[in-house]
Amino acid sequence: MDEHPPLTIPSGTPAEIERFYRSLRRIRRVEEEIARLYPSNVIRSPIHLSIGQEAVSVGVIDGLNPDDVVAASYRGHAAYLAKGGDLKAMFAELYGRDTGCARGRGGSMHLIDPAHHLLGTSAVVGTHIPLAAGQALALKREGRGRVVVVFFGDGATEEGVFHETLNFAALHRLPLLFVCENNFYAIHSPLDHRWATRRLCERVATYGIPAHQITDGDLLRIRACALEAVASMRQGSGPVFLECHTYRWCEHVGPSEDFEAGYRNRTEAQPWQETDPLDVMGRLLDPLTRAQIDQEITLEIAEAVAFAEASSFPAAEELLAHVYAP
Amino acid sequence: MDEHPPLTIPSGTPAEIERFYRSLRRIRRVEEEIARLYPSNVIRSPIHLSIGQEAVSVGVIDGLNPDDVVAASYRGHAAYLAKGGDLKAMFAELYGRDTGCARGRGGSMHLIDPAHHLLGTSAVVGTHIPLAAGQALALKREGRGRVVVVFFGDGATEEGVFHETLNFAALHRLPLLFVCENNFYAIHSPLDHRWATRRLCERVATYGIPAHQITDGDLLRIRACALEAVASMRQGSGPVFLECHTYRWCEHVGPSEDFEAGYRNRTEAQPWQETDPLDVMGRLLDPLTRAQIDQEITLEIAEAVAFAEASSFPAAEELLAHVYAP
Amino acid sequence: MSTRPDGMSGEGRLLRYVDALAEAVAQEMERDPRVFVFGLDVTDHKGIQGSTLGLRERFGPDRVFGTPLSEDAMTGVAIGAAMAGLRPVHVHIRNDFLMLAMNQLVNIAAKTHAMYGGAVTVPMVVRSMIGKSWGQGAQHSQALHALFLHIPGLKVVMPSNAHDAKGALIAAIRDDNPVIFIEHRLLYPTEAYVPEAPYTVPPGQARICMTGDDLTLVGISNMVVECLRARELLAEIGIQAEVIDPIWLEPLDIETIAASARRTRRLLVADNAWTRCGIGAEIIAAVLERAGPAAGIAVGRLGFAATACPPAPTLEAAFYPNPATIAEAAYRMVKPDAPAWHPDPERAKLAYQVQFRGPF
Amino acid sequence: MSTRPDGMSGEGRLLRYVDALAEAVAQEMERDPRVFVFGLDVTDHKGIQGSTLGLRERFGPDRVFGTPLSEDAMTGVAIGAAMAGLRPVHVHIRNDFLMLAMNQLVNIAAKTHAMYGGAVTVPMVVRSMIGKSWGQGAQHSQALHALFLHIPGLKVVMPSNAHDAKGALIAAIRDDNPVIFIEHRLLYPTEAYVPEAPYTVPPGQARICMTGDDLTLVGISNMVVECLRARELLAEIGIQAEVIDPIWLEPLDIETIAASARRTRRLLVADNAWTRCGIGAEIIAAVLERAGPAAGIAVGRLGFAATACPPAPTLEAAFYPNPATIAEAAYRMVKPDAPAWHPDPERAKLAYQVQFRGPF
Ligand SMILES: Cc1ncc(C[n+]2csc(CCOP(=O)(O)OP(=O)(O)O)c2C)c(N)n1
Ligand SMILES: Cc1ncc(C[n+]2csc(CCOP(=O)(O)OP(=O)(O)O)c2C)c(N)n1
Ligand SMILES: [Mg+2]
Ligand SMILES: [Mg+2]
Repeated sequence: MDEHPPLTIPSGTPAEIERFYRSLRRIRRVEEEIARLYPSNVIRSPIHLSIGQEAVSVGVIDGLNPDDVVAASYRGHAAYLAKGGDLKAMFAELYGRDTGCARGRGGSMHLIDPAHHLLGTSAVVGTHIPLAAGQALALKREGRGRVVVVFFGDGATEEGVFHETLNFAALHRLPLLFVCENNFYAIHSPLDHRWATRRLCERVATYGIPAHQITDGDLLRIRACALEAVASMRQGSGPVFLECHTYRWCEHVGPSEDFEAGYRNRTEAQPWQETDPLDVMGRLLDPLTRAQIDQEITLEIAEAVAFAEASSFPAAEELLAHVYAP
Repeated sequence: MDEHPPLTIPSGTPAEIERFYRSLRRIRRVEEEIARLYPSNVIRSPIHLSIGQEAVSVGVIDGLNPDDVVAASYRGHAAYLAKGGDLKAMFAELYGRDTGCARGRGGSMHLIDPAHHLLGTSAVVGTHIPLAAGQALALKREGRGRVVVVFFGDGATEEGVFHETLNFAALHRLPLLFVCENNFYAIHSPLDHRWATRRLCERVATYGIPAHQITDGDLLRIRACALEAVASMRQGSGPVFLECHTYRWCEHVGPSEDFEAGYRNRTEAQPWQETDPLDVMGRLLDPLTRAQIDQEITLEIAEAVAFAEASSFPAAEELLAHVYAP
Repeated sequence: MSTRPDGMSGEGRLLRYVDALAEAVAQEMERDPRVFVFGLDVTDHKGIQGSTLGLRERFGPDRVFGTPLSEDAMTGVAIGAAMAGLRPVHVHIRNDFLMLAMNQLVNIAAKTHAMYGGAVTVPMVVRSMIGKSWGQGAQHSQALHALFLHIPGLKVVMPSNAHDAKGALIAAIRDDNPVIFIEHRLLYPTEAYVPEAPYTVPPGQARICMTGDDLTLVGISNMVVECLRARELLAEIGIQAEVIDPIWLEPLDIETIAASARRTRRLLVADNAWTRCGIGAEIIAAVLERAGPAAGIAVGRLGFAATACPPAPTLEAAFYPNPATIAEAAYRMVKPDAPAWHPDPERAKLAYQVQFRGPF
Repeated sequence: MSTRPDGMSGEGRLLRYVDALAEAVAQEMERDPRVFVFGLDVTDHKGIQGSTLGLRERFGPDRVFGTPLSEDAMTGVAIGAAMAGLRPVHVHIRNDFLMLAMNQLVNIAAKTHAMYGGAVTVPMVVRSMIGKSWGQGAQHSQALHALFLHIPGLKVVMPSNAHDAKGALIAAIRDDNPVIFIEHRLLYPTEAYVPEAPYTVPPGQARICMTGDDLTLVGISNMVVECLRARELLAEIGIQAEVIDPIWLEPLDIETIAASARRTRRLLVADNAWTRCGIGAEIIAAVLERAGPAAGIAVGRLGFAATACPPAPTLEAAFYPNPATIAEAAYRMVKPDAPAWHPDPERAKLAYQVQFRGPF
């Protein structure tokens, strides 16, 4: 893995800091709650936690308008929540309930919230990248300056469809922001077993797509970069690419840590954990505000879990509903 | 289309010139014969002629050993012949005869000659590129310094599988020479309708693959470049990439010209036709040698056509042969 | 519209299949600005054998455009655009190339509506051509509808004539689900009466093309035409075949087929595809599950020989079912104990087969 | 080897399915240096649920290696290596991901031997896992063998027990054709007697697992186990089912199935897949084509509900066939006029279903 460069001191306004903290904390706490509940087997779906990676979603999405569109993968809880996705509907979905955002037919890997312009997340790596381009094509046609952001992992860039989409997006100057969350692993396979070189940004730039690499996980840097990209995309500049280094703290799938598994080392995580944007932001808040936010989040999560628990499972007779639209 | 740069004067030895001329002329004449025969409907297969593009195959393959492997596409007559593929078996295949190189089960788009290390050609664009990488993997394992060359068009580089293969080949340092025959069109669609930029070589280089662009169609330059690449590949340097600009004189599929169709202009062809390597080489030969070569080729083709005509069609009872290997 | 026994109105002009396709798309594009057409080669001077000619001039490059050679991503783009409210018609000149799009079609398009609990729809049409006897060999001659039929969430339609081509394409474009629309190249020049005004040939309704009491012949796509010719051959020796065109294979009007088979007690399906796990197997199993053994229905399937399509003409001729082999198989089912009968193969040929020689 | 009624030798040690897979590959790699194993995740500490663990240490990184996420190209690499004389075993943790490899499998692997007139062979094995009740939803739960069965040139095998897993995998590796080898995840911990020395369970031979006169039950993959449990439930009410495991679906031993169905006059196929154009349809059609209506065979199919697999447990339970639904369907076929019968659903559960809760 690359050396972890020193984090720049955030320079956001107090209101921004509070917003970022709230969003980061909410995502972290939701996933911690999922992890806590998981062993009890109430959640009937494999979970891919974003813990440690939240700042990418929060930083990028903060630069969007509510009616911009976000597409993400199975590791999509952070993007879903950062974009304003309904928390109750998310928990209910994890619980497989009829009130879930996909009515119990999706699970953790298939979250969706059309009201908040969240394209459904997908479990087959890379598949949502061209879908995002299709969305961007529609928004370009619409001509109201709306943009699409698509989040995907380092592994997804190995799929041919990623390259096909880059070319198409550049050719049509689509308002599409590609965000690669490079956490250096695909399941347990390290980057250097999969990438011939690390010159991804350089490669993307050959399509005429501006490509930026952010290696320090700095939320404000990510946000600034995304803001600038989105502004130019709204003017019709065409796609932009962001590679954000980040780090996954938990196992690939499931609720636990797995540093003991041997494929990676805890020391690798340390610099990321020491500069955790959630901590950084938290320390910049006054303790009272912080405590209040924390409490609100705790409450919201408890309500969402209660909502999920109180919701009923879809009726077995409804099994064949929604196969075909009427 | 790019400006056509002036052709450098060939500096090959007389023996080389003779060899190149013979190979170019043989391919040209074979395809002209195919074109001549085509309207009579004896050839039961769509044909994609290489006329105008022969120098790429001839130049690259001249740098190979007989036991090196060549993979090509449906536009593969030139590569097949340059590599030493059996001409009789080729004509018989075009005629759908049992003596064809694929026993009448392939057609023009599926030529093969295992004895001359020609991988079967394929009609689905790009599909043979990873196959060539599989071959190269086997040769690398074998460890005798053999290499694989894969020819493909500009259109093939738009398929995801091309990018996946580049990465894999670079990662495993496969002895694989990628040769893109960039003739500026995919069927009737010009490059700029399909490529966001023309920075293909730059893109390939980001995989750590040396990438060279040859824009003038100069056979000797192509050959020199291939020779150097192959030499380093034999030492284990890993893959090399060549983009050779070239021009297709006939229609995409079929025996005729199609400048009147409107999608391209005859003036575009002119510089290529004026610097046709076949002409260039021919002019460097003494007329007697040249006439003798021409005559030998005429004879060989006549024999091959006669062979095809005299061969019988596969028996209908053999329809289900070869579905599964025993 | 007046009704004829075959369910076609008999109104309108004589129109070729290819022109009916073009007309359907143009009318829908006129009606609904969300409809757009894209795919390799749709804007060149050949215009997918003429079926997309003129669209770009009429509707502009934003709504009619070619693409790079990137079937996988382009299918994803179609799905994404459909989810965003547009109505893409994605065109492929060969059905074979859809194998590059299988991941998007099977794992995304087919599942999106169900897997998000109905929250979104994917109103897209995937047009592709199949063929016969082109000498094109193994990779340019397949008809892979069975693969799509296996996957819930996709609809599949294979019209056999110009009338249905127009009506089914309009129905497909208006459908809120992904529709795999498969066109047989040899049908392109065939003519039928086609009403000028838009109309639909809706999903799930088979057509009884010709009635008969001795045997039920189900034809898929061009095999309807070949079955009709087989029926003529059979009629000459006193056998009356009922010919059914399912038109839509999903949703499939199995009741119409089952009712016919119950009556004739013989069911033969002629498909322009391999038979193993094909639509013929499906129709036979579905009919017999419904009818039970007491109905005493004899069954048979015809389709491609179980090998890659060979260009050698001797092999190619044996590869495909044709009116003669269909008639022979039908004869064997009706008269299992009679000596074999072989119709004159020359007379069995269809006009379109005799004429066709390219272009490719 | 002594023979038992179910055709297994009963010799060897009790071995888990997963270990039988690993042993088969290791023995073949030992025997034949051309064999190599690759695919995503084959070398990590989980080793495809244990089925590839230890191989890299034993045979080295040249013969056992992970790959980038590039299913399309990696499949082409396998084919190319096979054409060059190696014998790749390409491993996928999910059958669903093979949709990205369809072009290479359908348009190249399946056709190469035929389309080059026998000039080359493609001796490769594509291993992939299928599952049941994982809560994994639409894109991680499919069993798509029907798609491969439709394409001539591919062989398909789905062993239901450890004995066959080893023998069929060895047969697949030694086969000179592309073999799609599909393993049910829930079978991984199940044990059977497995001989230590290498042996093959060759293509085209079905096994009659249990005999019976009232009905022929054909199970695919894990459905064999569920059929055997259903057989026990049926036996309790006096119905004797014959249970057949085809093991290889292509080549398929249709004669064994047809002979059984002729005798029992009832044929029920339970598949772990969608039924439309599936192996159940194929078996039914093939048996009835052979047997004719005079044989009076009643037929039925069970499989996935025709929708994307839902994670909600209420829906998921209804999505899959299980011993109770199999037994009920069999009962209806044997006693069509009797009142409905429902076995106790708790008793119908299989041990492996009760226990399984992940990991994923
Ligand atoms: C096409 C496909 N291949 C393989 C898998 C199995 N798989 C699931 S997640 C994953 C790793 C993806 O890595 P990356 O894109 O870096 O995302 P991350 O999980 O690190 O966020 C793999 C290989 C899959 N889901 N889809
Ligand atoms: C996967 C696939 N898509 C589309 C086609 C139809 N097609 C045949 S040749 C061709 C153009 C290929 O262009 P290029 O790679 O530049 O090769 P060229 O024909 O110019 O030599 C296309 C689109 C195909 N055969 N395969
Ligand atoms: Mg990653
Ligand atoms: Mg080209």
